[in-house]
Amino acid sequence: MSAGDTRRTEAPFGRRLATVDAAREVGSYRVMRLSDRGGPIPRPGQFYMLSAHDGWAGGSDGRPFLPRALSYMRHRPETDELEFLLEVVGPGTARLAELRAGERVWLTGPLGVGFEAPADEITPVLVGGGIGIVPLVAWHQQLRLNDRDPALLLGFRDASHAAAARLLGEAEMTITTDDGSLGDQGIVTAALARALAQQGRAAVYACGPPAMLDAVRGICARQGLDAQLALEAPMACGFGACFGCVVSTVAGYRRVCLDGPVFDAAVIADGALA
Amino acid sequence: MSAGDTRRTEAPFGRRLATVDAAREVGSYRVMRLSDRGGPIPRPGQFYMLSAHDGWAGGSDGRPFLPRALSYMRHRPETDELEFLLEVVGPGTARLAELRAGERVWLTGPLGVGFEAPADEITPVLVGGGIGIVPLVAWHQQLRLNDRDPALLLGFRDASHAAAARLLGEAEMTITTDDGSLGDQGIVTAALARALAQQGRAAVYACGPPAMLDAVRGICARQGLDAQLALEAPMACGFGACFGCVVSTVAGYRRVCLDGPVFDAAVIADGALA
Amino acid sequence: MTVRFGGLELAHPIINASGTFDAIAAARAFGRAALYERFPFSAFVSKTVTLAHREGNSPPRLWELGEGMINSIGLPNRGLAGYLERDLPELSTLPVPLIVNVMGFAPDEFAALVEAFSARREVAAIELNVSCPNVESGLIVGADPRECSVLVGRLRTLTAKPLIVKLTPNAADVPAVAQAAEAAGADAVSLVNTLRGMALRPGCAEPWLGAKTGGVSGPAIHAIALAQVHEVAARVSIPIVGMGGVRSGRDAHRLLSAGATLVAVGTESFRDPQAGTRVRTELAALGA
Amino acid sequence: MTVRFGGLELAHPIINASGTFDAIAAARAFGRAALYERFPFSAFVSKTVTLAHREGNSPPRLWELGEGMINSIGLPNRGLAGYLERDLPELSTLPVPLIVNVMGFAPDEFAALVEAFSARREVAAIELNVSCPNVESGLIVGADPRECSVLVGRLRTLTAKPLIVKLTPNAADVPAVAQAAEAAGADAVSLVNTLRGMALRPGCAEPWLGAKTGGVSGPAIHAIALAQVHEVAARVSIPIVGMGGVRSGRDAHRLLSAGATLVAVGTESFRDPQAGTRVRTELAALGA
Ligand SMILES: Cc1cc2nc3c(=O)[nH]c(=O)nc-3n(C[C@H](O)[C@H](O)[C@H](O)COP(=O)(O)OP(=O)(O)OC[C@H]3O[C@@H](n4cnc5c(N)ncnc54)[C@H](O)[C@@H]3O)c2cc1C
Ligand SMILES: Cc1cc2nc3c(=O)[nH]c(=O)nc-3n(C[C@H](O)[C@H](O)[C@H](O)COP(=O)(O)OP(=O)(O)OC[C@H]3O[C@@H](n4cnc5c(N)ncnc54)[C@H](O)[C@@H]3O)c2cc1C
Ligand SMILES: Cc1cc2nc3c(=O)[nH]c(=O)nc-3n(C[C@H](O)[C@H](O)[C@H](O)COP(=O)(O)O)c2cc1C
Ligand SMILES: Cc1cc2nc3c(=O)[nH]c(=O)nc-3n(C[C@H](O)[C@H](O)[C@H](O)COP(=O)(O)O)c2cc1C
Ligand code: FES
Ligand code: FES
Repeated sequence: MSAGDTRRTEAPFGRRLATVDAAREVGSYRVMRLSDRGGPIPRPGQFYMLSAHDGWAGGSDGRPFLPRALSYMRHRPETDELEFLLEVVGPGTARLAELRAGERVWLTGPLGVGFEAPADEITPVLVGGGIGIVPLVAWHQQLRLNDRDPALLLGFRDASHAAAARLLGEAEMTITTDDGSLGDQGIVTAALARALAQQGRAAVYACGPPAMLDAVRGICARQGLDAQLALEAPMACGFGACFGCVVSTVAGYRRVCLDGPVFDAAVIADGALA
Repeated sequence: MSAGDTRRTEAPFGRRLATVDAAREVGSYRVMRLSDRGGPIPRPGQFYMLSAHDGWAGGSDGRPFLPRALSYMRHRPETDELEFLLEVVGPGTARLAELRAGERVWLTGPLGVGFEAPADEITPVLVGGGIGIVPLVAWHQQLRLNDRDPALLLGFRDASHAAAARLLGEAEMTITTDDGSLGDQGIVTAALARALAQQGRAAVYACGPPAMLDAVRGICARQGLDAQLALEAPMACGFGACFGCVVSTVAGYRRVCLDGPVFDAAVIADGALA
Repeated sequence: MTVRFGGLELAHPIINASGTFDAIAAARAFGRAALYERFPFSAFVSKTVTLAHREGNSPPRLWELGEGMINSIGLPNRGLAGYLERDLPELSTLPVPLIVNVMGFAPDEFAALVEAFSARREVAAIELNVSCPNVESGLIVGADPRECSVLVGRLRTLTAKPLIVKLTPNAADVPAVAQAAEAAGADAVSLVNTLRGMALRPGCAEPWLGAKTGGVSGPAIHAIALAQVHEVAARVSIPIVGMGGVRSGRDAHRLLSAGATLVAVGTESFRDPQAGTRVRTELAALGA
Repeated sequence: MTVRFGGLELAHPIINASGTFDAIAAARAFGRAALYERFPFSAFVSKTVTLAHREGNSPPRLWELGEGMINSIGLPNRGLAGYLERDLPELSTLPVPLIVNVMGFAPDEFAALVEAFSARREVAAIELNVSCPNVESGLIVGADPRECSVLVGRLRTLTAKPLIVKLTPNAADVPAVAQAAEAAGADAVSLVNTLRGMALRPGCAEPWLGAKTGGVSGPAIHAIALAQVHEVAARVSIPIVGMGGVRSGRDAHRLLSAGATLVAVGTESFRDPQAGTRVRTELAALGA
């Protein structure tokens, strides 16, 4: 499960301060742009650990205390800028979403192992659910830079969340929403099954809620397709120190932050994405 | 040691939200004006427990956690406004000093027992050291309203701190500074000894650092004068619940927040103000 | 939200932790009428009463933590005689049942306290603070199942009133002590008392607190309290008063979920004198 | 800042707490060169090694607190054989001495681990994690002076390497256990391990952690650690590794003032991978 150079950029050792350049709403999410002066170029699928420099405490139950894992959505090498997309679910994401231009965050990363590109003859199919769109934005951009033509399937709760799809620009894509308020009504894995039926050889790249990933895994296993899943797990450290973020694989527990977050679907143990 | 009605206004039960109306620097201190709508009229020498509604955590060592005791400096019954004077010495006062108009604080009070007026023929002599000026501002105002003519002796570290003396308006006063940068160089208790020598019958009201209060106590004891001292002690609750704020008196430990903060100098045990 | 607890019928499950609310002092600070009208607790637990009068430890007695505090108050109280004469008459006017918390430095002291309070109608229940050493054996009663069993067994014969044993968290096996208390006839256990902690004078090697060490309370100990309540609940069938770092209805709900019948609010009352009422309201809003 | 500790000469007093820094993982994440060049600790303590391979507890393994966390990692490791084959060669390239932390579920397991590591030149010292029950007696070794004494006495005969006994704070009388360890031949003690704690699934009565209960670490336990270090220092003359909630040089300074010779940084490394270096720098700035 060792990661080639194309899948992991090593992080500078330690945490560093980065400044919020801008932040704005996109539908139900928030985009935060950081200036990471001198920071390295991350690989799509990698993530960073973030905490606010000030006021990282005092929310619900006194939290947050630990830094929070966020996939990067876009990196601009010209300006050393990193873009993140936030869904507020608790005190950590709430505090990060509150930050305004000029405020500072502690940043460690890029961390983990990103996506691996498919062989030339294979079509990359990107499947995102909700906030799981984030690493796919980076991956989509990279694939396009490499003249690949990925298919895009994105599922959201509703139109307000689906607004995030515009972060992928003019790309052609299939959108589903649970309530049908935008695109097709239904779940994105149903759309995936339909799309794969019409597709030649495909490799699937998915990020989203566990149940969605489990469905992707099932579909791809049945069709004998490679799939890479970007997993989430509660993390304390993000760099392999705590053994807290494990996922069950066919080889035993593996640290999502070190051996993932991107895993081959085939190595994930049954029931691990419950 | 029970307090007559003129020395204690009971607090509304519980804490309430008050809004910062304005805040400004006065020399090295900060004045904070709160709107305490519907709040009762406090007695000079009483204090309030305050904490910021937001961000009351995360300073040095993760503090503040408990509310902070502050004497009130002025109360305006027309507008229900309370004025406090802050000296920043740690995370609690730092956070309070950071608050801007419109922000909110939790307020409990007025608490404790205030000053007792002297008999008509006795001249009140008010002696303040540094931030200890605060309850004396309220007391001075009240005495003047009652057509008394208190003497005022105020000691400060330097001119920048002595700027707080202007909070007493046009009143005549003696100012001392440790470094002589304003008023007489020296300590305020030396000025007190001089003033008492020229005074008829006097009652002394003092607030300031322990060593100063101890000196006031000694001077008054030697001259057989009544003295009331407004003490400070680290407090957790401010309403007699924790027994944390005790001072040693001739009758044993007494709670500064409940039986004080104003005590007759004669009841304070030797060495208690060390 | 009525709760039955050891023979008492309480209006709701929120009481105060011993030593963190002084109803007599609060009546002076806030006025008796206002306090009684909106009394935050469904029963009132007194600060620990000892046989002899105690002044308590020398100050400083408090140290603040990021999420809690350390205290070395040292159980100041008027002693049994003074309590009966001065405190009890006033506390008997409270609108809720009175639970008297007692501590002895030897079994005979405990016995004298329990006998005295057993004879008083004003007292609804007796809580035993066993976080102290038995001066005869040198062992902390609440950390040793045998010590605890012997003590509770003896006190049980002296009173028909509900006996609540307040356990200390500074023990290797708290459930074993709880079981011993139950077997010896305790009607309930309460936990946790404070955890032993310490602070140093800033920038210096000397202890800050007058008594050198003290007890940690507040949210910092909540997860530890939750574990102990959960473990004790699995091993005893008598009711449990859960406490330790409760600042919200959610925290109270956790302790109830872990097996407590009542929840005591301690340190949070210092931050919010009506914390008991707020916790109860928030708890009700959680549908519990 | 050079420190002598149980026969070792260390460049400064800051080491890592076992299980809170994985040098092999960190080399992958940050690059080996950068890590080794600015290695934050003056000695490296491995995560606990057991005789058999362990997968660790089922997830979730983490719960966040306002000032700390609860973990139920469950000592995943390759087991002795795997450690010797895979981990030790890599850890022996570290720029600092290696302290191996071991745990056995029975005295024989401890003995096998200590013998094996005693034979390895790469190992500078052995730390004994005694926060676990002896499956033969059912008692927690680190909570019982006799258990601890017997175990350490036996292991002492097996190695000339420094033996550090890591004490658990979940004990009634930690100094007594420390004294027993010293008398049985320990070269040092380290404390504190985590305090037993628990979390519930939000809005529900089920335990959150896969292992139900876990261990509390971080600033929430610092005042408790300080008290225990202070109490142990008064009773033993062997050096102490102090740990528990250290997030700054000031916290480290406190533990040193209370009697520690070394200070270990644990949970704070999760928030700041170079916390060890920061703590050391801040400590130096305090003139200690
Ligand atoms: C590799 C990776 C990449 C990610 N990328 C993104 C991204 O790009 N954008 C994004 O918005 N999110 C991303 N996430 C998720 C994000 O890290 C979490 O949403 C965030 O950590 C939640 O923190 P919080 O304080 O807001 O919420 P929390 O309150 O921590 O809640 C999150 C969940 O944790 C549980 N929980 C509740 N209380 C606690 C507690 N005290 N301790 C532990 N768990 C608790 C509950 O299940 C809750 O639903 C990513 C996660 C990983 C691992
Ligand atoms: C009745 C009364 C009236 C007062 N009136 C005023 C007023 O009008 N204006 C005003 O500015 N101040 C007033 N004070 C003082 C004010 O309450 C304190 O300065 C304030 O509580 C300090 O809090 P802090 O967090 O800023 O400082 P802290 O860091 O709490 O430091 C204050 C002092 O406490 C000690 N200390 C340090 N760390 C800790 C800790 N962790 N736990 C406990 N103690 C610690 C140290 O000796 C330190 O110098 C009054 C106090 C009382 C009791
Ligand atoms: C200032 C203070 C005084 C206390 N006094 C007593 C006491 O007299 N008797 C007792 O049994 N417990 C006493 N306790 C312990 C509390 O009753 C309670 O067990 C502990 O504080 C944990 O609850 P909390 O975290 O909600 O405060 C005291 C606690 C504090 C903070
Ligand atoms: C995630 C995690 C894993 C740990 N693993 C071990 C371990 O394997 N062996 C051990 O002796 N202690 C272990 N500990 C305990 C720490 O070494 C340390 O004693 C404790 O965390 C207190 O220090 P801290 O508050 O600085 O984290 C672990 C602690 C944490 C938080
Ligand atoms: S988050 Fe700590 S090991 Fe993965
Ligand atoms: S501050 Fe709690 S009794 Fe005075």
